[in-house]
Amino acid sequence: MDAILLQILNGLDKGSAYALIALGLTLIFGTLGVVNFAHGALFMIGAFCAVTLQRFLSLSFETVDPTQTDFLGNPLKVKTPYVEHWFGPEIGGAIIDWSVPLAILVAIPVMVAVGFIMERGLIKHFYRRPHADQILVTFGLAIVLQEIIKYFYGANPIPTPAPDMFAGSLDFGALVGMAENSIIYPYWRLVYFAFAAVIIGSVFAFLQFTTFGMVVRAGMADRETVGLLGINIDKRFTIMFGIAAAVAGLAGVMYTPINAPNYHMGMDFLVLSFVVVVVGGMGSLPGAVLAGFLLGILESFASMKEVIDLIPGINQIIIYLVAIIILLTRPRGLMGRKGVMEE
Amino acid sequence: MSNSNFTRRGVLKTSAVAGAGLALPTIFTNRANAFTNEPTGSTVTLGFNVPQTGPYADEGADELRAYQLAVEHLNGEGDGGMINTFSSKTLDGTGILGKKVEYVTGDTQTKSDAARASARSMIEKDGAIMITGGSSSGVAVAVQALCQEAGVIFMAGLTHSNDTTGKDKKANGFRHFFNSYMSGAALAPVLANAYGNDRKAYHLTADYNWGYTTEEAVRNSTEALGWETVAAVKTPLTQTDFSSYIAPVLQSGADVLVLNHYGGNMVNSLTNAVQFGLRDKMVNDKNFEIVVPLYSRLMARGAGANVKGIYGSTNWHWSLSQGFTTPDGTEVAPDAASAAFVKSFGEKYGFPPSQAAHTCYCQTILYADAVNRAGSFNPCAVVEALEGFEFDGLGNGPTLYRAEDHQCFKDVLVVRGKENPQSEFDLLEVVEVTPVGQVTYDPSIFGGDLGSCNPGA
Amino acid sequence: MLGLGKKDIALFMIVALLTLLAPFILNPFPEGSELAQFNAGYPDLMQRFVIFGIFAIGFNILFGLTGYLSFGHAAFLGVGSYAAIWMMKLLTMNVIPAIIMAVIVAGLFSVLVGYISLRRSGIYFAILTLAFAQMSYALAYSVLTPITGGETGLQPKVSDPRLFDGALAEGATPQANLFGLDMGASYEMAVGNWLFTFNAGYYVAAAVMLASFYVAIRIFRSPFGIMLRAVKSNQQRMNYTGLNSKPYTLAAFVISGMYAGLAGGLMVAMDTQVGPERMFWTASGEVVLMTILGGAGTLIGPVLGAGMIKYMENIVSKINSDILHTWFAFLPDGLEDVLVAMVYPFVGKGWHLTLGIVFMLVVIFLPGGLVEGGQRIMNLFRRKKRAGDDSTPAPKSHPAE
Amino acid sequence: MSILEIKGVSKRFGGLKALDDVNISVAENAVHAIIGPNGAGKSTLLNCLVGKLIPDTGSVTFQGQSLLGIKPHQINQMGVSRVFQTPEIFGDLSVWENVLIPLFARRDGAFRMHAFETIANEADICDKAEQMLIDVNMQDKMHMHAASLSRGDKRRLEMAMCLSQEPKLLLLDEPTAGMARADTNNTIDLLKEIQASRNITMAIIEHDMHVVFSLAERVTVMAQGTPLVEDTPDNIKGHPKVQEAYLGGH
Repeated sequence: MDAILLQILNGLDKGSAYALIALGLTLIFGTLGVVNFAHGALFMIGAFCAVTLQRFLSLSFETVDPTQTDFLGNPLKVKTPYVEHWFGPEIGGAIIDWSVPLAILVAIPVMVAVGFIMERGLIKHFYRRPHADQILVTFGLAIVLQEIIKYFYGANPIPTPAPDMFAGSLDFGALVGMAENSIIYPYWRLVYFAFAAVIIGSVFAFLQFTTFGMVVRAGMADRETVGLLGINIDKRFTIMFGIAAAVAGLAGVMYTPINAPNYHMGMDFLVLSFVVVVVGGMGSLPGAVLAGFLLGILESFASMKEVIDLIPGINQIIIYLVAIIILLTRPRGLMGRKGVMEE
Repeated sequence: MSNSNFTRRGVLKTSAVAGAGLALPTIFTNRANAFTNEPTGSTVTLGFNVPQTGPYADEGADELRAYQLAVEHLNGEGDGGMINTFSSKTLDGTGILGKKVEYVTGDTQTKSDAARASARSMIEKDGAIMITGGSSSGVAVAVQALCQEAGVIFMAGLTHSNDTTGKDKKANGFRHFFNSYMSGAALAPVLANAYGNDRKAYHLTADYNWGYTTEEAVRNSTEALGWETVAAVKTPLTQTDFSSYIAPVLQSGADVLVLNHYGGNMVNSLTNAVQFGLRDKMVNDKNFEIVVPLYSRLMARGAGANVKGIYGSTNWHWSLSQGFTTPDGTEVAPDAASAAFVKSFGEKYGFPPSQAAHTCYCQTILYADAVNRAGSFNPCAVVEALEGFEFDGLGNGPTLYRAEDHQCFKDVLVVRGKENPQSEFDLLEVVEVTPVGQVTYDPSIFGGDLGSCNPGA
Repeated sequence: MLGLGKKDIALFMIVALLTLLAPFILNPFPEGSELAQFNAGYPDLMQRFVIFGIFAIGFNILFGLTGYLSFGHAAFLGVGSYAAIWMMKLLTMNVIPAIIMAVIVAGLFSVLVGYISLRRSGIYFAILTLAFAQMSYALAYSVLTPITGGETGLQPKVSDPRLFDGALAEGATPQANLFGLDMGASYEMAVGNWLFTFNAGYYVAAAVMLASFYVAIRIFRSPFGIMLRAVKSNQQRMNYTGLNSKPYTLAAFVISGMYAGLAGGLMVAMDTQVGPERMFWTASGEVVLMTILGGAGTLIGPVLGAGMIKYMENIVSKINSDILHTWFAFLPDGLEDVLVAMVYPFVGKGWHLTLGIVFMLVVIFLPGGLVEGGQRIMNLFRRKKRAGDDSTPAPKSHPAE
Repeated sequence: MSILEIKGVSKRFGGLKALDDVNISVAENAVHAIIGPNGAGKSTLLNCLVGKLIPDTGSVTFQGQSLLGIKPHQINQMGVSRVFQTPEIFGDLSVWENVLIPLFARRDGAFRMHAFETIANEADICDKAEQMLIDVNMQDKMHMHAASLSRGDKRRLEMAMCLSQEPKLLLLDEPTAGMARADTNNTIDLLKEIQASRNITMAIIEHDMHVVFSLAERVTVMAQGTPLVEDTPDNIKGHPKVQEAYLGGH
C-alpha cells in the first residue's frame, strides 16, 4: 500500500516536469500552429541560466597558498569567490548557495527575450509552411543551440545543487502515522512540485481571466476570425511564444538540482514531451497537463521491482506502450480537438 | 604549428609516384603487401577513434589529449613522459621502428555503427595500422571485431565490461583498462572492512551488458564476504530521473545501495540518491551507504559534492603521483611513472589527466614498444610481442598483458569521494591499492574464443 | 526502354554512371595533397552512401508520395540487420540469404507496425511509429540481449554453426561474401598521384541501389504511384472516387519498410555487425532529414540528402585542429591562428553544429531541398538563354522530377 | 423506374433533428433537384447517400441495393459519383493525372497493386482520359498543376473526373455555388450536354433557382428536414408552400 502511495507521489513529481514542458509546447502549438522541436532546447537554456548565474556568482580571484600543493607539486592557488570576499564568507556563501532560486529572476527576462527573438527571427516565417518544414528547421535550431552550449560548457553534467536548506528529505510516512522511512520525499522535489503547480495555475488563470488570454484563446480556436475583428493577434502570439519559452526555461532552472544539467538534456526530454503532448491531445492545455501527470505516475509504477519482475522490460517501454494504447482507443489523445494536425 | 599528421597510404608515396608519368593506369591487385596498411614510407599512421560528440565528448577529448601527448613523446618532442619510466627501453623518440608517428582522429559518437564507420575510414582511407580509443564497451567490442576482420591491431580505450576480453575477445584486440570483475574483487574487501560483513545490499543496475557484468561481479564478491543482496532492479539506459527507483530502497530493508551505473546514469542516480537523504538514514542500526563500483573522475565532477565519502574503484588516479597515506595508515610512496605522466600532461594542458587519458596513453606506448620489440608492424608479430608481456613504469606497478585473453593484470585502485577537496580536480582519494593477485581470475570463466591473429591482406 | 520514359532513362543513366564511377568522382584530389582530406572514395563511405541512399529512397516512397511521416523507420533497418546477422551466424556468410531474410523480416514487421499505426494520420501516426521504434530499441538494448547481443551487438564468430559453410581454415575470420567474392576485396588503381579503390562490396551494394532506384522510378511513374500521391493530395476525393486509401498507404508503408530492411541487410553484408543504436529515434530522424534535405517527393533528392549527411558525418568530423593548421600554414602566424579559431568550432567535433546550420539554411531558403536548389540554378541558366524572346513563364515543374 | 429510393430517413445531431422522415425517389435518367433554404437538411441528406453519415432510421437503396453502412468508396464503385460544393480535386497532381485516377478506379476497383505498370502502356485508359479532357474542353491544360486552375476549370475538371467513371447516378452539391453568372451558365450548358449525351441520372442540390429551372425535370423542395413538395419545375414555381418555406426561412 505505502509502496503504491510512494510511487504516486513520485509520479506526480516526475509528471510535473513533463507537464511543464508539455504545457509550453502546447501553448506554442495551440497558438501558433507550429511544431517546435527546439522546445527541449529552451528547457536546456533555462537550466544553463542557472549554471551561468552560479558560475557568475562564484567568480573568484586566486591567492597562492604555499602550505598546499596542486597536482603538479606547485604551490596551490586557492580560489575565493568575490561575493564571499565582499560580503563575508557567510552571506557570500549563502548567495552562491541560493543561486538556483535566484536564477529564476535571471531566467525570466532571458527566456522571454530568447522566445521573442526565435519567434520574430525564425518561427514567424514558418506559419504557413508544412509541419515537416517546421520540424526540420526547429530541429536544426535545437542542434545549433545545444552545440553552442556544448562549446562553452562542455559535454559533462555540471552540478548545480539546491540551497542547503532543501537538502535531505521529508519523512512523509512518519507524518501520516506510517512506519518510519516508508515514504520519504526530497524537499527540493516538493518545491518543484509546488512550483510547477503555481506555474500551471497561473498560465491557466492568465488565459482564463485576462482579456489578453481571452483573445489568445479565441485566436487558438479561430485565428482568422479574430484577425478580422481588427485585433492584432500576431503580436499577442509573439508574447505567448515568449511566455511559453519562459515556462520551459523556468522548468529547466528548477530542474537543475534534481539532475545536473548537460547540453543534451533538452533532446532527452524532447521525444518524451512530444509523446506527452500527443497523448494529451494536440493543442489541448489541460490535456497536456493531465497526460504529463498520467505518464509520470505510470512510469513510476512500471519502475517498481514487483512490476518489472512480472513483465521484464516494462519500465523501458511503458511510456510508448501507453501512448500506443491511448492513441488507438482515443484517436485524438485524451482531450484533443478534431482536425488538429491530421492532414 | 604546421606538422602534417594526416598521411596517405604509404603505397602511394613510393609506387604511385613512379607511375605518375605513365598514360596508362597501373592496376594493383589487392596491394602486394604482407599485411593491411603496411607502412612503406617514412611515417606510420595511428587511428584515434574517440567520442567527440554525444554525452562522452569530454571523456573523448581527454583521451585525444593523451594520444596527442603520446605521439609527441614517441616522436621525441616534449619531455618524454612515461617513456622514461617505462621498463622496456626500445622507444627512443624516433617514432616507431624509425618511422615518424602521424595520426588521424575520428568521432565514435559512442555508437557502434558510427565508431565502425570512423574506424573503417581510418583503415581504408588513411591507412591506419592501429586503431585505439572509445569510451564504452559496446563501441570497444564493435571496433575490436572490425579490426580483427580488417587485420589491424585494436588497443581498447576506456571499456570496463568483462565481455571485451571475455566472451567477445579477439586476437587482434588488447585492453589495458581493468574490468567489472576486477572492480568487484577489489571493492568487496574494502567495503566489508569499512561497513562490516553483515550488510544488505540493494542494486540498481543499468539494463545492458556492462551493467549485468558489473552487478554480477559486485554481488558475487560481496556475497562471498557475507553480504546479502536484497534486490537488484534494472534501470533503462535512457533514464534521467531515478527517483522512482530510489524511493523504495529504504523500505526494502537494505542498508547499502550499489549503483551499477556509468557516465550520465551514474551522475543522475547518485545525485538523486543523495537528494533523497539516503546517506543520513539509519537502517538496521547502521548508517546507510552508497557504492559506485566504477568511478570516472570526469563524470564524478557532474555529481559535485554528492560523491563525498562514496566508495568506488578506478583504473588509475593522478594522485598516485604525489604519494599519500591510506585511511588504514599505509604509506603509499609517490609513483615516479604517474608523476612523469601528470607532469607532462599537466604542463601541456593545465589540468591533471583522467583515467581514460591514462589508459589511452599507455596503450599507445605499449603498442609502439611492441612493434619495436617485434621489429615489424605486422599485427601477428605485434600480438606475439604483447602476449604475456610483463612491464612496469606505466603508473600501475608491475603489469602483465595476459596471453590467454589480452587483458592487462595490474593493481586496482579503490577510491572514495574526498571530503575536503582542494580543487575541482581533487575529488577522489585512494583508499587502497588492491594488489594484482587479488583481482586475477581464470581466463576461461567468461568463455569466448580469441581466434588467431589476422594480418589482413 | 525498361518501361521508363525518356527523361527517366536519362536520370537513371546519370545515376548509374555516377554510381559506377563513384570511385573516381569521389576521389578528386591527389593522394598526399592537403585536399585529400575531402576525398570520400574509400569503400566504407561509398558503401554507406548507397546503403543510406536505399534507405532514403524507400522512406521517400512513403513520405514523399503519401505524405505520411514515419518517425520510426530505423526500426525496420535494425530489424533487417538483426535478421541478416542471424542468417550469417546460422546458415552462411554468403550475403544473399542474409539480405533476403532482412527484407522479409523487415517487411513482416512493417506490416504489423503499419497496420496499427495507419489507423491514425498526421502527427498521431508519427508518434505511433516513433513509439514502436523506441520500444524496439529499448528492448533490443536490454531484455532482448540474448537475441540481439544488447549493448555490444552481434558479430559473426568463428564458433557460430553456419550450416551451409564448410569449416573455416585455421586462423581465418568469417568474412561476408557473395559466392566466394569477399565483400572487403578491393582493386586499387593508381593514376599519377591519384589512387582509386574499386571495392567488391561497394559494387554489390551499388547494384542493389540501382535496382532499388529503378524500382522506385517504376513505382513513381506507375498508376500505383499516382494513387499514393493522390493519398497525399486529397484523401476525401480519393474515397469518393471509389478508391480505398488504407491498403494503398499500407502497401507504401510495407514497401518502404522493406527498403529499410534491404538497407539494413546490406549494412550487415558490408560490415558484419549490428548494434541497437541503429534503431534509436535519432536514426529515424536522420532519414527524415536526408529525405527533406534532398527534396521529399523527388526521385533523386533522398539520395543526395543521404550522401550529404553521411559525407559530413564521416569527412567533416575528421578534420581536427592540426589539419586546419596545415591548411592555413601559408598564412602569417597570427592570421593563421585567427582563421583556425574561426573554423574550428564548425569542423571535427563541431560537425553537429555545421549540420544544424545546414538544415536551417536549406529549410529556410530551399524548402524543396537540394533538388530545388539545383532546379533554381538550372532555371537561372535557362532564363539567361531565353532572355530576349518573350516566353511564357515556365510551367510549374513536375513534382516528381 | 427509380434508381434511388430514400424511405423514411431521419437523422438527429444531439437535440437537432436534421432529417425527419424523408422520402424521395429519383427516377432513372432524370435530373432531380432538391432545393430548400439554408438548414433544410439538404447536405445532411446528401451525406447520408454517399456513406459519410448513417441515418438513424429509414432506408436508402440504389438500384435495389441498400447503401446503409457501406463505405464511401464502395458506394462510388456501385456507380454513385459526387461533385462537391467547392471542387475536390487532387491539387498536387496534374490535370491529366486527375483524370487518370477515376479511370483506374473504375477499371481496377478500390485497390490494386499496379506498381509495375506504366501509364503509357495503358492505351485504353489514356485514350479515354484524353477524350474526356477534350469533352470538357481542357485538353490544352492537361499538363497544368490542378491547384493552379481557375475555379471554373476546377469545377470542370471535377466534373470530368466524375464522368469518366461513367456513374449511373451523379450527385451534385451546389455545383455553381460562388460562381459568376457566366461561369454558372457555362456549367449549366456543360451539365445539359452531359445529360443529353450520356444518359446519367443526376441529383442536384441547389440554391440557385436559375440553375434548377434550367436543368431539372423533377424538383423536391425541402424545409426543416422534410420534403414539402415534389413536382415539375413549372408547377413548383408558383407553389404556395414553396413560397412559404422560402419566405418563412427569411
